[in-house]
Amino acid sequence: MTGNPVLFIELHGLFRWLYEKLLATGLSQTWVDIITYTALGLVIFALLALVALFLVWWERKISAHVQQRFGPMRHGWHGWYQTIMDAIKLLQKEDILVDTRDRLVFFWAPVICFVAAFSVYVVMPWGKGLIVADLNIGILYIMAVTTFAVISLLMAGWGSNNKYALLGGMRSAAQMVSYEVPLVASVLVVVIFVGSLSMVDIVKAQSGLVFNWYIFRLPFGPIAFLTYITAATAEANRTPFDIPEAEQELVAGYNVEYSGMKFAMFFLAEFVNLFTVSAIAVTLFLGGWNGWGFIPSWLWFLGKTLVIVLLLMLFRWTYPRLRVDQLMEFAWKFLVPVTFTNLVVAGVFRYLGWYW
Amino acid sequence: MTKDELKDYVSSHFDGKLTPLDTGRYDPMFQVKSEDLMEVARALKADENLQFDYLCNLAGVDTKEHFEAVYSIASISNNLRLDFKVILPYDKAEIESVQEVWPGINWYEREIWELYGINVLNHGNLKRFLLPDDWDQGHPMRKDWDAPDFERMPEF
Amino acid sequence: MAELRTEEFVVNMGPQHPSTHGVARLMLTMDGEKIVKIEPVIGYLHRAIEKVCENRTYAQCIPIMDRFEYVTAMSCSYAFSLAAEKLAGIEVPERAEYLRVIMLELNRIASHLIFYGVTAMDIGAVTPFLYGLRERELIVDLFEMTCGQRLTYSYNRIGGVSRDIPKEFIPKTREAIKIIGAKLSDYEGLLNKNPIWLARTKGIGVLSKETAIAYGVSGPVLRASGVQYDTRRNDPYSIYDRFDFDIPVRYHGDCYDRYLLRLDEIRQSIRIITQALDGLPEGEIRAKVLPNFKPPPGEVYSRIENSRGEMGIYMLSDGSKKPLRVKARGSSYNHFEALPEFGTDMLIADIVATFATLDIIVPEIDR
Amino acid sequence: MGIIRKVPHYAEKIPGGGIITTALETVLHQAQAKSLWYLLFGTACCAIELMCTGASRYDFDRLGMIYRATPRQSDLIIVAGTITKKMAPRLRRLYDQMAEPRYVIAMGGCTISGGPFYYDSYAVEKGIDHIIPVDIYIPGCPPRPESLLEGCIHLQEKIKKQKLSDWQEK
Repeated sequence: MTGNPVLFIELHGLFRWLYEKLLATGLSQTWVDIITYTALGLVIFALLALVALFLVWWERKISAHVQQRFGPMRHGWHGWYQTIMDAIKLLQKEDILVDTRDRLVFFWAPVICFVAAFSVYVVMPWGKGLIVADLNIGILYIMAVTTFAVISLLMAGWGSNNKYALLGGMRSAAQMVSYEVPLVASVLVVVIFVGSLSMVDIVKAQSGLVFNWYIFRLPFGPIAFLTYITAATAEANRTPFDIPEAEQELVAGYNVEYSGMKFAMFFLAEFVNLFTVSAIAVTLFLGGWNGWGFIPSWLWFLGKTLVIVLLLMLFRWTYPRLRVDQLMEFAWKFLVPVTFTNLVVAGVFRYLGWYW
Repeated sequence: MTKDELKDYVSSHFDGKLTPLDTGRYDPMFQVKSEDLMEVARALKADENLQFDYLCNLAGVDTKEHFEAVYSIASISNNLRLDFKVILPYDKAEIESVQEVWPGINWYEREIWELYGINVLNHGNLKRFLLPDDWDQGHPMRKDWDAPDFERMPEF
Repeated sequence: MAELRTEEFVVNMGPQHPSTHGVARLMLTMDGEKIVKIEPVIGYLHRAIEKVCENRTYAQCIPIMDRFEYVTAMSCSYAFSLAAEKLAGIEVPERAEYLRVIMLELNRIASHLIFYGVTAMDIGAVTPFLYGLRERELIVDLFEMTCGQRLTYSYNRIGGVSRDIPKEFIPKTREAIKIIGAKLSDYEGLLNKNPIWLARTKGIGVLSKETAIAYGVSGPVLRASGVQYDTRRNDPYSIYDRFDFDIPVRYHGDCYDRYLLRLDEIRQSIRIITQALDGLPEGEIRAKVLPNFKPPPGEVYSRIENSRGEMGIYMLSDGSKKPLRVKARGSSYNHFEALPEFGTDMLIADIVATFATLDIIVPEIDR
Repeated sequence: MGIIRKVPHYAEKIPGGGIITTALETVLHQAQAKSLWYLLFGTACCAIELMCTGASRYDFDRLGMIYRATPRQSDLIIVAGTITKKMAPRLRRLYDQMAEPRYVIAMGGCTISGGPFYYDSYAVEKGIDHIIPVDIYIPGCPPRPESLLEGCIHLQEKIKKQKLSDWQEK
């Protein structure tokens, strides 16, 4: 095998070696592309399913330890295969179709939510060279795709023919739309400094010393990071912004009527969104896969993302929930002005060259 | 003012409408005729050194001979407590609603109507709320009430 | 612009809802998120406790009365035995009075800890629910040590208490109230100055003094609206006049004050318990009461202050061994009745917060 | 019914299908037993004990049981507390709304036979097994959290011993 062992730890060497094997079989270029992209899609899907299952278990364990209880213990060491059991059980549940006129809306809502959550990972750089397709409009593509979730929540809210779901759906639309604006504004601050939308360029711009990470690019980085994290918790529907499925008020918000696999899709999509949001935070502000020492680059990326996921999980188990109008007020009256001034000042400083 | 002073003051003042009874074991107990209940209630609340503005409880009672509606009231400012009852014969079990004196009595009156059948005049919404909506076995708290599946505790 | 034709729709915060503490039901007529009309519906837990008590002897009524309000079960059986003692004029020995006060105050702390947990959970913070119940387990161990049950204790008897406390009760109680006193600062640190908590509770669900008194609201809800009225002080019973404790009162009458007031009350209860433990005399724990206890004919309305407000028992006896009429008055009955008065033109999230801070419990309403 | 539940009928027809069904049976029932999501339903005193069992000292989550707010997503309903005549039709509707492999635990004396309110009460249902089919009865008034946990473990044993064929007539 060509290439030194370190490359294999880097994994992208492995993929390139497989790609050369595939080319050697002499298929035409279009077939080779089709096979590679389906294979990469399957790998990403399997990887994300694993990550989502892990995150569900991890959230139950973290919430248990925050609340001084044990969390799943009986099924495997510390209940490691608890979420697998949940998944298999959800497979067996009766598939309840609500008697609503727009049955298609009810049926397709979880599918769109699922697809929207997974399609973000086309441009996500897992490590050096480990990216499905390095589009030059990387971050723009992500922002576009994440807004699909709004449609799916609205469809779920309307299709369930249930007053609580309708309220949940309306709330989620209002919340996601109004938090999209500060999210994009804080992302643009980084794009100004990088000069390109492609995710790989963003990570490359942060290589080298730790101080090249955009979180340390005073004074814009920290502000942008904080506003990004706040807006991201709202995008991922997590407390203190989880009003769409606020258990105490709306019973279960938009997924009131969903049971079995439909509910599993929403549940998995929610945790994949959580992972997406923290992965973007890592790529933009914490220097993606850059890291020192012999640890492979994809391990750096996973480690940093899990730290951000831990942060978001701790949010959920400490903060109470905001009310709908306070949430809107916070977005439009506080976040949007802050992010826009930060953006404009960053642009002026970038133009005048006063940054280090 | 102590309990005895309160007893003398009340029995002397409201021109004899509240006749004291001796069945009260702790707080002074009076009896009021049902027709001047409304006037007594207003007077008790308006009287400046009594000011019974707080309603503790309204209990419907079925003493096998007649109904009774026992009002327990208190005064927040003067720390006083007083009970008075209205005796209602079985055939004419009607009582005036004293909602405009103590608004909190709305549900209590509704309850004695539902469980005892004591009719409360100009009450507003005398609707069923404690028993199931399709309840058709009369007023269950009466002593003479019975139902097919209603089992009494055997004497041992 | 054409007049937007909006239509109000009725939402059932129905008998089965995560934040209605059991089976209370609110029919909310809502215009979008804003609540236009509230129509409470009760009766889903009407177990006819009063009819059951009419066919039981006085001693048999005590376990039934415990189920009347099971979060502070100690205060219900106490209110019943107090009423019976007033009827028959029984003199309760000193030690029994002290034991009763200790148990009542411990039960008040346990109930306020449940309040703290459930209110925080209803406003979105799930973790304080677990912390509140963790501290409550300390107190439940103490009850289990003396009465053998975790929730419905049947500890009081007419004329005194049923069992004496074991040896290790006093040191364990001191340790428990020391831990709870220390943990209170954690609770306050977690929520009191949290901006989201302030935004969700300050100025929400304001209950004015006049409506509170008019609707017979009592207990911490009344004291949070600025009326310093506590049955332990204003209509003293048992030996509460021997202990010095103050009655916390706040003046805004909103959810935040009702929440703060209950934490202050936990501190006052701790003060009472320490004084009661220091002054606990020796002696027997029950007055001589014949097994078939027949009080002389008469009626009484005795009322005590439990954690939710004023709990009163109207008892009428005709000299036989069974009470002729027992009417149990719970404070949640008036709170739930007053809710439509100050609960309209609010958002659904506020009605959940207000409902939680009123600390309404369904058996007190439905009996 | 879930797609996966049609598989056993076809598997039995092909030769050697029995092994597949027994293997499938154990996997399906193990999964059902190990992740029972219970509905947040409590009417009276047993609800407080249910809360304490869910809290930190006797944790339900150890058995993989988390509470769900809607009947659609829960497959176990722990009827905790007295069911009155007015609440009975609501309980029946809640049970009907739950998705199919569903189980019922009757917790407390009131749900078994009316408990302390059996005599002299005109409004209490005497036990709930004529309203919904009950799997596990837990006596006690209220039962201790340990006995509730033991009831849940018994339910898990019962689910594991189930046969695929007897799903149909439930």
